[in-house]
Amino acid sequence: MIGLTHYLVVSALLFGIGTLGVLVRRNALVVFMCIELMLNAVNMSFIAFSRFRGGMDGHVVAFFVMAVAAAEAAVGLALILHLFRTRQSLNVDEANLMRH
Amino acid sequence: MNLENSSQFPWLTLVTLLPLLGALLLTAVPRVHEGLLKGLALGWSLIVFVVSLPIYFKFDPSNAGYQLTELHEWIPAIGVQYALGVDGISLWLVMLSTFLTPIILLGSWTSIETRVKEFLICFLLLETAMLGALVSLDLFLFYIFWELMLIPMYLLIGVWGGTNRIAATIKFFLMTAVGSLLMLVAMFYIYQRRDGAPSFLLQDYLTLSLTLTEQLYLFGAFALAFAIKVPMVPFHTWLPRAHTEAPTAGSVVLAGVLLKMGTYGFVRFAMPLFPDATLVATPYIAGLATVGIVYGALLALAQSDVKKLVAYSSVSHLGFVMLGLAAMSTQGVTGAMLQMLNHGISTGALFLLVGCIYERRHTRQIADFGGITQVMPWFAVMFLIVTMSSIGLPGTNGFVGEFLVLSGTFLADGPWDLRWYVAVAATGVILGAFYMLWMFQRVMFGPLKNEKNKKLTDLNLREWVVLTPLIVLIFVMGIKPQFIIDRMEPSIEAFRKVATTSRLPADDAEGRARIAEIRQRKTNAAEAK
Amino acid sequence: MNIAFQIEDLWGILPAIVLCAFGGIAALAEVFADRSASRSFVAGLGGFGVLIALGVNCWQWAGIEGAFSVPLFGGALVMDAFSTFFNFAFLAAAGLALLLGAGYLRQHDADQGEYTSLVLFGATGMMLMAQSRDLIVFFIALELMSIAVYVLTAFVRKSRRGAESALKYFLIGSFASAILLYGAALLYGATGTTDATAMRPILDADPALKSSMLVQLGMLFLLVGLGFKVAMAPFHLWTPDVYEGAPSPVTAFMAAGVKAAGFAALIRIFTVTFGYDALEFGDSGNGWVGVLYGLAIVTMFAGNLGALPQTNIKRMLAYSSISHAGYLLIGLVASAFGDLSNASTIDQAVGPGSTIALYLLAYTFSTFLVFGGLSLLGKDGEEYTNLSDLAGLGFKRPFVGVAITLGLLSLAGIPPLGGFFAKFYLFREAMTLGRPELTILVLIAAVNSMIALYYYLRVIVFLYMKEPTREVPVFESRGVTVALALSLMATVALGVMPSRAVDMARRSMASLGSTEARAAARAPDSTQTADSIKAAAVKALDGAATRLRKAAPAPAAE
Amino acid sequence: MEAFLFYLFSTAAVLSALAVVLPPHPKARAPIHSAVAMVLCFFFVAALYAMLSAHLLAVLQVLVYAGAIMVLFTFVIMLLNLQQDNVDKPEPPGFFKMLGGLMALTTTWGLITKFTADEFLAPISAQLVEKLADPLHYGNLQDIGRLLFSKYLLPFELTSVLLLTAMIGAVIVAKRDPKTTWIPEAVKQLTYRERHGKRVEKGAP
Repeated sequence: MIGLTHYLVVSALLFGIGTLGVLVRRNALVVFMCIELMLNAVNMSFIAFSRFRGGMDGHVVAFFVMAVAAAEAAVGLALILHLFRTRQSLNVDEANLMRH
Repeated sequence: MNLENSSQFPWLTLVTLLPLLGALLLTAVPRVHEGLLKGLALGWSLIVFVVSLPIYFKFDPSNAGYQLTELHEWIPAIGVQYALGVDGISLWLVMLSTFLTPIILLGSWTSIETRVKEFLICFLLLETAMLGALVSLDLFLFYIFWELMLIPMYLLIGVWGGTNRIAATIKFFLMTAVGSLLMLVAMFYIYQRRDGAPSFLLQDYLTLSLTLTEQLYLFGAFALAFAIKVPMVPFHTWLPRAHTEAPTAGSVVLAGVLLKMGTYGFVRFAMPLFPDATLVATPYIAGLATVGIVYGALLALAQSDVKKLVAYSSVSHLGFVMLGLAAMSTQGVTGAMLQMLNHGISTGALFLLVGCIYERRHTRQIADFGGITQVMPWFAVMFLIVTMSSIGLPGTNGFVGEFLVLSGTFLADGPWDLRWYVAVAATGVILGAFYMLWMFQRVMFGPLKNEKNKKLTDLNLREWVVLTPLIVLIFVMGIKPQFIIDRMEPSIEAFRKVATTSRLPADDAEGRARIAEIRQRKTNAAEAK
Repeated sequence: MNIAFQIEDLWGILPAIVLCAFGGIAALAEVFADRSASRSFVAGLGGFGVLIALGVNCWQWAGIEGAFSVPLFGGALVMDAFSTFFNFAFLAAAGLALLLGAGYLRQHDADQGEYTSLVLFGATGMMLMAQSRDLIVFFIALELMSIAVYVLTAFVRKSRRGAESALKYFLIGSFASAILLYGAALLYGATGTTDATAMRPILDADPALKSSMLVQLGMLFLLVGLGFKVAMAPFHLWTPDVYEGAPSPVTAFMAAGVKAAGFAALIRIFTVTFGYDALEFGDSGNGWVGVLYGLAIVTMFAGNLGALPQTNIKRMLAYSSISHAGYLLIGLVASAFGDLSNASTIDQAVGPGSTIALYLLAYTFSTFLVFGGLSLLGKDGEEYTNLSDLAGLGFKRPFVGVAITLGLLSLAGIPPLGGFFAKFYLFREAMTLGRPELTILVLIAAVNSMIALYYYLRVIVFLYMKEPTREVPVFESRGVTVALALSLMATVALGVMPSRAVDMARRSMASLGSTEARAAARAPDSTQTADSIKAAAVKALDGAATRLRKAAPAPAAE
Repeated sequence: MEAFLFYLFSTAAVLSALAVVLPPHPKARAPIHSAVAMVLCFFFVAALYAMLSAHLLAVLQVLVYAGAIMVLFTFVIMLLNLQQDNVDKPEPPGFFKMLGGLMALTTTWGLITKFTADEFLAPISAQLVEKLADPLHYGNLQDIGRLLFSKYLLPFELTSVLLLTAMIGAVIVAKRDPKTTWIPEAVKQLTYRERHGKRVEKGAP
């Protein structure tokens, strides 16, 4: 029988893979995709909790998260476009006008 | 002592805030009118001095408590109050500050050539801060003024100073601020240990009973802040650098008033707040003071720069003040108080004189001078008088202070025997005479070798006006110091009473045993005789 | 199923609504207004909006003078003295950012209208963050604020650094949001609700649940997510780059507003929702105070030591902002020794909690003083913020020099400025509890203040004591002058006459755990509570007219 | 059957997620490969949503995420004409990269061990339901819509403000400043070809 734990583990895996991507990849677009992956993992746990608790609040939350993700995507991609125009590279580490 | 708002005219607030008002006034004057700016600042500081005179006249010499007090709620939520007042100890320092300010302004009339407006504003701000720190009776208020003193002084050295001014001013600021932050934490600690309605009033803490361990830590925090300011060896390293880099005005105010804040802090706060810790720490304070006296004198001996020499002599002189305070005898403390005033006047005058010659020659190296008496006879006379005062020749103010400190410490009937310290400190007096006279001889006498020195002109009218009041005071205080001592004495007695009465809590057996053991020494010594 | 939307409830978020509306109007005005005239017109419009919102906020403050709170929208939001107090900080930040922006954008050749509307939208998000109790509303408000600030960071299109730092900020910010949401998901799983206040009774009723890994992980993720937002070490690495790259007015808005909003949320969620016992040391609690304690120390040192070698002022101020987050955490740790919603320990919690509010207010004005001055240096997308660029500025532009100096001294905690009093008050409240742990923490903070003095002073050295090495364009702007004058007055006033601000801060904290809020939280669905909410809302909002302040019980703080 | 589908979809989702982050082949490191893997992942996640009876969200996942958001991504990738050599040069992982990877892996491992521990869900086990009481009315548009417009009306309205802000922001940031900004290579080529009326060899200016 597939229970809540199974879904939570999948969600944790997706979340972890997303975190991994954010921390190791350097291409801004890919990093951003990984963040979307993390949001999906969050949605998955919301929906799973919702399903096994019998309520539907989690669904609404997931809906809002999608809306927020869309808003983030619009701004984020615009920023990526903007950066590429000024510098022609998306490597986050190459963004080196500022010293550490 | 019950503090209340004596319902008369708020003289202290007026005197404290007048310079600030003057500074605001100056901001409105365009910077091109330099003469107007200088005149205005000088006039204003004279007004402040005149306004401060009523404090002296209204002061009741027989009253040991705070006078002309003002008390207002300020931040009731945490018990901060606006409490001002003077007693016999702070009265003289207030007078000294208001007296020195116009003299300094006139003294640096020509030496400040750039950014005159900012200089004057800084200076008046500094005066407000100094006066505020001297008259505030609330720990919070005191801390505010205490820290506020740093900023104008920091700018005075950093903007108008010599070549290495930035390193010197940062060192000055950091060392003093570091000390005071620890003091702040200590203030919170006693605040938190006190029962009853929240209050930062100083007098509410003069009955606070703390265990010896607590007292020692807290005294350490307070003493560190003040010892850096005094400065006591080994916290003195900022002073010579600050003095050498500061403009004349900065040096004079530093030596004249700011350093007194350290010793004043000991008298007003550190010692009365933690009497038992003071008792335990007495040999250490006296020891550091003695080391300071001798070490400062020895270093002064080795200096080739006149100003640096005077700076190290300050370390030495303030050692006497601390020694007198450590003795805790009436004579010793009186001497220390007098020595504070003397040092303010004579060292201030010395720095002014050094400034005079620096303005003419743009050097302060002893080796560059020699035979100055031949071209500047009056200058030499003035210099001699001030040198004598600094050495402590009888008839000048320096003598009274040093003598009282040494004799008071020697004859002190406290539990600690400080006679050996006096013996060592006395060598400081001899060394002092030696380095001052040697310097005087090298600068003033001998052949007039250097071509540039031949064209030097003697004191001009402005310099006469600046120096004369100081010279007069040197003699007045040397010959007839009684009018000062009279006003001090009741407050000094009150201070001694508070600072020598043990306030350990009943359950601090360990601390009580330690104090008892120390007190026992005296009886033991008496019996041995 | 209750309809949680009542028209009366809108009164409770009126300041946010006003700002939001003016944000929209400003965006429209930019489109329709005449191109040349639009700039000053739109900025003025935004300023007008902030003033109206400020007026509304004052009116609400007068109405809720008693220490109680009004739940709105079925408890998803709340209006209490706490949120109203923070609204003052947000409105100040927004207004000052608009004032600074006017001249800055002209100098850097950027549009005015969108700037205005983004600042207003961002401030709307901040206000709603401080008001929200439902984690979802909180999240959306957070995103509203964040997205506005991301865009503002990249607002000057000629600036390459702006583009870079905006993208960095965006990626880190979204990452943090995702982490925060994961925490919310776990807490939702544990309690079946996203309303943080409704979680409290559920958790209180079941200690096993409260100490379960599910809840603990949820709290951890929430803390980490918020830690990124308020630049808490070790989640602070993005701060210097972003602060340096963003336009100075935006950096100030970010440093002041975002940090205040983050801390408001931290206080509301971490202390009231989970209760102070969740934060308490030792066996009774879950050791979160220990974590915050450690974070406070790490954050202070990371900020102050990081600032020491910086040669760019904005980077330096970024590190300084990190260190201030550390000081603020002391307030949070200290307030954990009491419980705001427990009558017997509320006094212990109100004092330390109120230090955070006061500190943030003082920090807002000091920050704007410094960044306001800095924003004058630059042209066409290039900012001149190296230390050496400031050389001689103190005499070239005396007022700007004084403003920057006083701002820095206030940040350094030198009396008699607001920053000093805030720090003094913070240390005082922490020490007054008489706990040795807190004494140690305060000592560490004092040591940190000493370190900080050094790098603040260095800027003043350049302002007044060095000669300029290269020509730096410094423009004149009336807006900046006004902003600096206002911040200056506020900074000095907070230092010299802080009494009223202290009272307000204490009242705002006292309102966090007030009775009405708890009654509503216990039974959010009952009609009886709905009526009482309505009644309370009307009562509170009528306050100004009906002189409620006389009838209401005396504020707990006094 | 349920278990089989779950394992199928979840394995596929996790594998495709891995493909986003760590492409199976070094040549597949261009963002477009990640994007494709991402779309796949979203589909599998949508399937899992459907298994959780979240029908509306399953549809939205495909429509909004896979449909809109990922199309936006792809569009940007195409617009920027990102070549593989332009980004993510294969280089030995640096210290911070390895540290970050390690942190992510430990976090994941920690989460999974916690989640699979028996006592993890114990405190809420009483509230968990295995079978839905009213499966027909669970997760459909009508009920979610009702929730949205009653209990969650305020966040719903707020979301509209959020989207408005994002829209204004995106317009502002993406607006082209003709003097200073760079024109994509593809556009340049287009104008060149138009101007000269002839085919441009690959690699020609």
